[in-house]
Amino acid sequence: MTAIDHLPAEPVTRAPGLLRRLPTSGVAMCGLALILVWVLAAILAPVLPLDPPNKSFYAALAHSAPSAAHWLGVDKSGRDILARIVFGARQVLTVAPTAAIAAYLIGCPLGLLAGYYGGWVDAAISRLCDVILSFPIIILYVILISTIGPSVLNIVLAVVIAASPGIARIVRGLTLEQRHLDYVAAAQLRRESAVFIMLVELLPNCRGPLITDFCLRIGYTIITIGIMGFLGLGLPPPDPDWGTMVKEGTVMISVHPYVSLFPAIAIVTLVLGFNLLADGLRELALKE
Amino acid sequence: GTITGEPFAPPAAAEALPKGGTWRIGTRIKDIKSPHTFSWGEQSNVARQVVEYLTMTGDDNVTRPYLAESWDVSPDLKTWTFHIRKGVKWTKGDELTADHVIWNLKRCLDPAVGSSMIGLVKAYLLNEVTGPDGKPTTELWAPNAIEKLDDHTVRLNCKLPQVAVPEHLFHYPMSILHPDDKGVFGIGAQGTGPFELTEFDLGKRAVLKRRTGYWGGDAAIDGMEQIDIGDDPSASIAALASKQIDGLASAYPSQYDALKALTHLQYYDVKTAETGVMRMKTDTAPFNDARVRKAMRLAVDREALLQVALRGLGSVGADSHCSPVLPDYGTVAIPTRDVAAAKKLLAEAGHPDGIEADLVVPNDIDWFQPMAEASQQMWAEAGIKINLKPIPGASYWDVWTKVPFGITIWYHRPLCTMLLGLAYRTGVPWNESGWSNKEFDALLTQAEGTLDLAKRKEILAKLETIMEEDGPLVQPVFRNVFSFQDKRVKGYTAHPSNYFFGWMIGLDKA
Amino acid sequence: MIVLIARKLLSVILTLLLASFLVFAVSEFSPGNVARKTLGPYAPQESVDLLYQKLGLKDPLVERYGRWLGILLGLRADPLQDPALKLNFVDPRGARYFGNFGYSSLYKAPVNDVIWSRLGATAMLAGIAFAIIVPLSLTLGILAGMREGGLLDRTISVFGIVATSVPEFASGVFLVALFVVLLGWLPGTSPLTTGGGWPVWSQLVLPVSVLVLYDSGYLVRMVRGAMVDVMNRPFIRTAMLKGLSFPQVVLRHGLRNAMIAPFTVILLQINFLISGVVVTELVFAYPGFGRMILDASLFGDISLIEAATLIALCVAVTTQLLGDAGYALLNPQIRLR
Amino acid sequence: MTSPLLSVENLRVEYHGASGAVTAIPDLSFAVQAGESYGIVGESGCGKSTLLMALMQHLGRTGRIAGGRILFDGADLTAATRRGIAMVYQDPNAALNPTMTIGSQLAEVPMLVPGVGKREALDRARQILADVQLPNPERVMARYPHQMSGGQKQRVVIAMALLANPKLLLLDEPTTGLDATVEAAILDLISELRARHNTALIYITHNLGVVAQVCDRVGVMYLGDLVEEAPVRALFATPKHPYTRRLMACVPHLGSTKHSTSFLPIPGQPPSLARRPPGCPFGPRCDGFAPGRCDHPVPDETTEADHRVRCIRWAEPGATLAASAAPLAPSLPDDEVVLKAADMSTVYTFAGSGFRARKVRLLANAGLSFEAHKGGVLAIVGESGSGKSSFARVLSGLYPSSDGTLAFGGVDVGRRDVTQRTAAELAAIQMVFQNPDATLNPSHSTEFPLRRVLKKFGLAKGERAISAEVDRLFDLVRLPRGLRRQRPSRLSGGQKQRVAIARAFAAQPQILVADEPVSALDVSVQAAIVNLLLQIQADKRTTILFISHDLALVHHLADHVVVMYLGKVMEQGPVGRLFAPPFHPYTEALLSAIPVADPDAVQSRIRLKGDIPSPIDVPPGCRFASRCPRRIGDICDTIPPPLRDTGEGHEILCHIPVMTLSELQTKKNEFVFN
Ligand SMILES: Nc1ncnc2c1ncn2[C@@H]1O[C@H](COP(=O)(O)OP(=O)(O)OP(=O)(O)O)[C@@H](O)[C@H]1O
Ligand SMILES: Nc1ncnc2c1ncn2[C@@H]1O[C@H](COP(=O)(O)OP(=O)(O)OP(=O)(O)O)[C@@H](O)[C@H]1O
Ligand SMILES: [Mg+2]
Ligand SMILES: [Mg+2]
Repeated sequence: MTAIDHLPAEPVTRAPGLLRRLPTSGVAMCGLALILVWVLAAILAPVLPLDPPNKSFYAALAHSAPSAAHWLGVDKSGRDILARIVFGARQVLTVAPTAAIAAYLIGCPLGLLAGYYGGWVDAAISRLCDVILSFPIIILYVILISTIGPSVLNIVLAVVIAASPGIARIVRGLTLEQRHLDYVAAAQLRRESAVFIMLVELLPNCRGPLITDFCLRIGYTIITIGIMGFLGLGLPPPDPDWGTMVKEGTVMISVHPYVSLFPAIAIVTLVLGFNLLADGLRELALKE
Repeated sequence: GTITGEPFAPPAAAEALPKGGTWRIGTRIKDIKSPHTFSWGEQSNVARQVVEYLTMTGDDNVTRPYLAESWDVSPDLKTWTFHIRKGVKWTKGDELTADHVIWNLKRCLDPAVGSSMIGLVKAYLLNEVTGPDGKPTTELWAPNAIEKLDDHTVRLNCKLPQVAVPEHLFHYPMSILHPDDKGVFGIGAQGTGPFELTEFDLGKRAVLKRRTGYWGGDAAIDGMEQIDIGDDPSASIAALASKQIDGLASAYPSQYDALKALTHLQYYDVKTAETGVMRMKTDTAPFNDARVRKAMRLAVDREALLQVALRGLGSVGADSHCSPVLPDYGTVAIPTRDVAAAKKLLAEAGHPDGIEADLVVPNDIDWFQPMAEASQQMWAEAGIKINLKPIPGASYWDVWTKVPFGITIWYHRPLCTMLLGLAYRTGVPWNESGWSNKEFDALLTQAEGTLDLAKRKEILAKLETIMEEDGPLVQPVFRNVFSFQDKRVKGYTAHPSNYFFGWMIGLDKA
Repeated sequence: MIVLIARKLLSVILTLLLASFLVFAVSEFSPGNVARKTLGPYAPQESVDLLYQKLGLKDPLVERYGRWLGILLGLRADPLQDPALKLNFVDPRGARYFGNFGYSSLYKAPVNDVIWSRLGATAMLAGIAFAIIVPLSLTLGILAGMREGGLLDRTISVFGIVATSVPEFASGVFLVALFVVLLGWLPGTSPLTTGGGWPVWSQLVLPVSVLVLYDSGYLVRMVRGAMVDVMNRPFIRTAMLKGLSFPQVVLRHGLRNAMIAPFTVILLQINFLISGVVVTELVFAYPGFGRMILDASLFGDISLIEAATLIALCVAVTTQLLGDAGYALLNPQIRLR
Repeated sequence: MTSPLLSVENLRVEYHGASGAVTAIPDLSFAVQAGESYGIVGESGCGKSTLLMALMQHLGRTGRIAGGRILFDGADLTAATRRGIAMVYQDPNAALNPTMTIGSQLAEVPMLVPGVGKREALDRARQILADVQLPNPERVMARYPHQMSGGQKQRVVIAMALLANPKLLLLDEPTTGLDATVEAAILDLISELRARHNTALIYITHNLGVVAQVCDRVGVMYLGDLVEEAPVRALFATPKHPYTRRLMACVPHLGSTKHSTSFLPIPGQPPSLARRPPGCPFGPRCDGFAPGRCDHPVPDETTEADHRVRCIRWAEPGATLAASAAPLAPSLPDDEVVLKAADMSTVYTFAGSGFRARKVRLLANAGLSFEAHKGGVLAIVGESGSGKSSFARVLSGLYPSSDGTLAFGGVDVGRRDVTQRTAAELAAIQMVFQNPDATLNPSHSTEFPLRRVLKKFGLAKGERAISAEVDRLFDLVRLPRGLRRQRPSRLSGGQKQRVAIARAFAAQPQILVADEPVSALDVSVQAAIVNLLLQIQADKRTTILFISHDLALVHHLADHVVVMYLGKVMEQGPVGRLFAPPFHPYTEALLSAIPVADPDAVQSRIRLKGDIPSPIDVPPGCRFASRCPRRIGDICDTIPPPLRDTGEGHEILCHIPVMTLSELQTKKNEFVFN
């Protein structure tokens, strides 16, 4: 061996990780900005100079249109729409991600088990997932929520039931892709437990598509919560729920369009934010 | 009501109405097979165009003769004699007789049929007995309780005095069917009314065509089409906006603004006793303490609730379920909000830190939620923490007599005594709150047996005061029943019970 | 081949069985009592109890499910039609026949009387929407994906992503506000009767638009993604370097490959459509299947829910099978294994 | 000299990516005469494909030609004149449209000429398929790409290129990824077609052997520069640029083994394009680097007619090292047998694909019997699909064997997989996998698997001890310790493979199974890894089971060779005996297919027909019979061949007697290893 063999090897410069490259994607940044606006609004809601969201301003009922006192107007109960939208963001931004995370907590292990073990485990899990995925999703939600009743917990539960099979399917696919890679064999050769291999070796490598899916899923969950609200199965009153607000406003859309317009815009922008972020992430992942 | 029937000739108005056209009205189309067991006004609105009632309570809450041409009552209010109108012809041509009427009355009072008439008349016409299977059931209190005097005269012999018998006979299941139809209604069913049912599509529409030879003179319109517009209030607005329907059977308070803005529509309303009672179960803590109940009442601002829940389209109530529009209403003062007093009462009742409870809100009545939400805010100021539990309207009926605290819709009844007797007398089936007050029961019985209106109003004032002090309700508002019709619809009036009558209507050419 | 079809069929049947049982199980948690709901609020408790018993609601879950299955398959007569029960339940088809979904407690009519006309109405709505969505989103998606990053791509992508971010209920109410209330061009509800002076086609415009907007947004993105993917594959380079013109490359080499991945997704849209239909039907008071399901669920009408989910599942599973078959046909790698 | 067919003058190619512009080719000139075959060699990433794509005027959205010009047939190359150039791509799988039949894809090309109709186009396609020696062109036309093997697909791609009647054919590593036997056939085909059509070729590859066989002139590329250009013989005889020399020192040198020489790998790796050195691009890696001279731009120098070199020190004697190095003092095998396979079989069962629903049994190893000695290198060679990896999986415990024994230290480990083996057994047999990208978990740092191994086998206790041990292992495989915490994605292929080796050695194995550990790597890196393995083996006296399809490499490093075909051992013996006649006909064919990096070498041309058949239904007789060029009759198809011992542990599984084989083969093979 010559001395030259010890020449320090220059590390291959490769694009940094997905999240660090995020700023290079305009689409993702637009999405992130939209989301951040809402997250900030939600966090700061208690300190912002807003009216209490559930307080009725009886005086404002006669002139419910947007005004200096109530920038986005008041609803049919005289409550400040702006305050309700901002406080509604708190609801949405806790329930939707919680539900999505809960769905992941169920879906990921199922998918990992199915993908890793294959055979009858896979068959059983896949069959169960197929069954649930065959349901038209809203019908599933309607049946679930209308029977178990609308509440934060139940909405989370419904999302878990409806969404985790989809997640399981994605994770299963990703696991199948990875399962036969040599690093899994290497882990087996040092006798790692199946749980270790699934969680430590396989799962982290599914994260790319899962991050994208997670964003999309939050967006879709927001829509779902909105639809539930719209169908009258929304989060319990009086705390503001965007879907319910749109629903309440639809009756007077011809005379006081702002009542449902603004919450609808809120839903659209927030969902758009998550969709854009997901799209940007996906583009970035593809560019790798 | 008025005890002796004023003469009443329904077709009189029809003379002046423009002829022809089909009146399309938006409503819900529910099952109509068994009129005697109807549970919903919408059901009766299809049937009532075909089959009719012995009496009719007008939009002024006065009950007048109808198929019964007139009636007499004994001074003790126990013997009611109804004279059936002569010359009323069924669709197939035979004449309406006392036998037909008695068949209908008996059928409605047969426990096997399961009509809600039983609840209404049980006190004065029925006895509770144990059936052959050991289950409690009912039977006529006396063999001659329903008595045929001649072919056109029917007498009711009551166990107890009752002033509201004519009103009861207009209760929507009490329609007079042809016995040949065996209690089943549908296309081709016989009736005495001005229309025939020609098409029926559950959940979609019902089509009625005018029939000739109606005893009151033929209706002005050719027919009517009742169209199911669903539960969604905005859908019906859109339907009206695009003139797919001429009017609504009834409008929701939440629709008012939007409908008011549609200039081709005419607004009709009527003050009623329809209300949502926030009733507390008096055998469940903390509501088993009258002071708590009173505190609940004191903490709400009725005027504000009227504005928020009903956009002002109603009147304030005094927690007695008795509406000033009813003829036997006894005038009492409307309580004003007093948070301090409420807190004090709570403290006396042993809740210095306030109380907490769930309020079950059926979500099919659009104004309950705003009322509940606003009340929640008001209560909160008095240290009463109320959590709202919305549930589907249909499910509410399963728990309406059970939940500790819930909002129940009570439709209009023409007499205060009717209402109080239905819901607040000790032990009656619909006493959803389980409230029991001996003094109240006694006074109510006294009122029911009092013919003189002025005296009755005095008793009712006492009853209302008892309810204000001790009763199970927070009942802050009464709702106006209202509706919108195209301006070309003539002759329409809003009926407190949301009934409508095709023979009243005429249509200007479009 | 026959074995394969048999296995597929068996798995479909298994799916349906499992799903229908799940629905039954979920309904266990339903608050309220169907008997009470059926008889209305003012019926005496005794009659409610009686009906409850007559309906067999107190039997164990599995027993009720078995009974339901037996009735559906025509193996046993629907006990509710027994005149002795005085429920007044009559089905002109008789009490025992294959495909007997039982009696709807909500509509008080045989489910088969209630469900098919609504399904027809919904099929029309969804069918028209589907017939527009598919060519529209294929065209847009391919146009966009053909030149990744171009102006057309960015415009279409923005449309796609915005469209998917607007839920049907939002687009529904705003379309109504605009076209019905403000402009008065279109009817606001779709009862599918011509009594209102609006022809049926005009009543379909808005509901179809709502469905098309939302679903095509999603599909456009899918197709675009697939197209971009294909256009970056080496064989496209081969085709270009052969000397083929760009349109030739897109049409001959890009298109078919780009269709393979979205094909199954397109058919899965049927599922999405059914979901979207619930909201749309509610907004436009459309006398369809979706609104019926909503009503049935809220009422707890288990027979109707079961029938509806079973039908919806059949549609979904059939489209999945079609999807698989079409996928195989499009993709020679599967077809000719 | 007539004007060249293609002349590239001062070509400059840039890529404009998201992270700024990089110059892939700074300034490149060369010319190709009509009918000439021009080879370009160089390490991965040196810009070979970029050059071809620039010639095809297809650099994608980010790439562009920033300077210089390309003349084709005396005129500027444009989209119109580009018609005269056709290209064959590296990966035939990806180059063909999976949803179109071969026929219609081929027919598109003639139809581009106005006036050529579909029928005529199909006729020409059929003809050209026959030209590229595809059997039964009519049926091939109706097939889809997935219904053909890799070699067949590459023939189709070549046919497609030829259909355009090109004057110049560009070939971008057309045989990489194919088996050596298939590669040899393709190379034969290319040479033959060139002779027939008189087409000029530009052939790019990283395999010097291939260049030696098919090219007249060769250019050596490094970092976008052509550092040396010469006629093929001159280049191989007197390489002048240090890079060329080092490159040649990395390929197995004929006639030498690990006992006589060792590889001389190029240190380091090419810098990234963004960090191009100011002077000689190879400067930083060159042992003859002269400060002050080599760090200024280097001009092209013509040393003799036709021989250009871009090195200012080319003429200085001793400026660079010799083309090979002294041996590493490799370990010699003991007599002690550490591993003994006796009649070992591996069966995969799986549900039949497609419409076949019954279970399928696939016999991946059919009765393997051989021994491995302590401290020796046992090589297993064979075409793709011959069951090499299956054996490795059984040995390491990833899959249980189904028959026979696999004795390790006297204990049968074959039937027991990882979950059943003891920790000691697991630790004793460790594995290095083929694909360096898949062998490290991209989510974990490079030290992670090492730490886990140490921990799981209890080889080091406590954070500090583990850390020290990891450092030691990094030193062992000559990786900078600074890479310990890096993610694998920041490592080059060679570095990753070093980590994989470190991981294997962390368990202090007695047997190291190396399943094609270098075949995915560049020659220079490959050389370094092989050296490293031999070095560690010499230190630790580990037994290495080296799985490879590269016979030349095996010849260099193995002590004992096992030749496998379709799951069966066809021939085995000590390396000296195996590479000399008598051979098994299969070994003979493999040998003759090796691309030897020597233009003067003469090899027998024994070419196998078709591809290795599926091991699902094998003939009852000799498994090789269907492709055997020396098949003697029906006996081969029906009767299993006998095992013939030629002494010294050399065994051949063949019906042909050893003597006959020996005679046949010495006569024919003028060139023989050793
Ligand atoms: N589109 C691109 N954008 C930026 N850089 C690129 C692009 N394509 C190639 N490169 C860079 O240009 C250099 C030359 O790449 P090229 O593919 O021509 O090398 P190569 O010699 O063909 O390598 P290999 O043997 O791996 O195929 C590499 O460093 C590569 O990273
Ligand atoms: N997990 C598996 N299931 C079924 N068949 C398999 C499996 N792994 C390998 N095979 C089959 O077993 C045979 C031998 O495969 P193996 O990977 O051992 O060959 P190899 O000599 O390593 O080939 P290569 O050079 O391509 O790596 C092949 O026909 C392959 O298709
Ligand atoms: Mg390349
Ligand atoms: Mg292998």
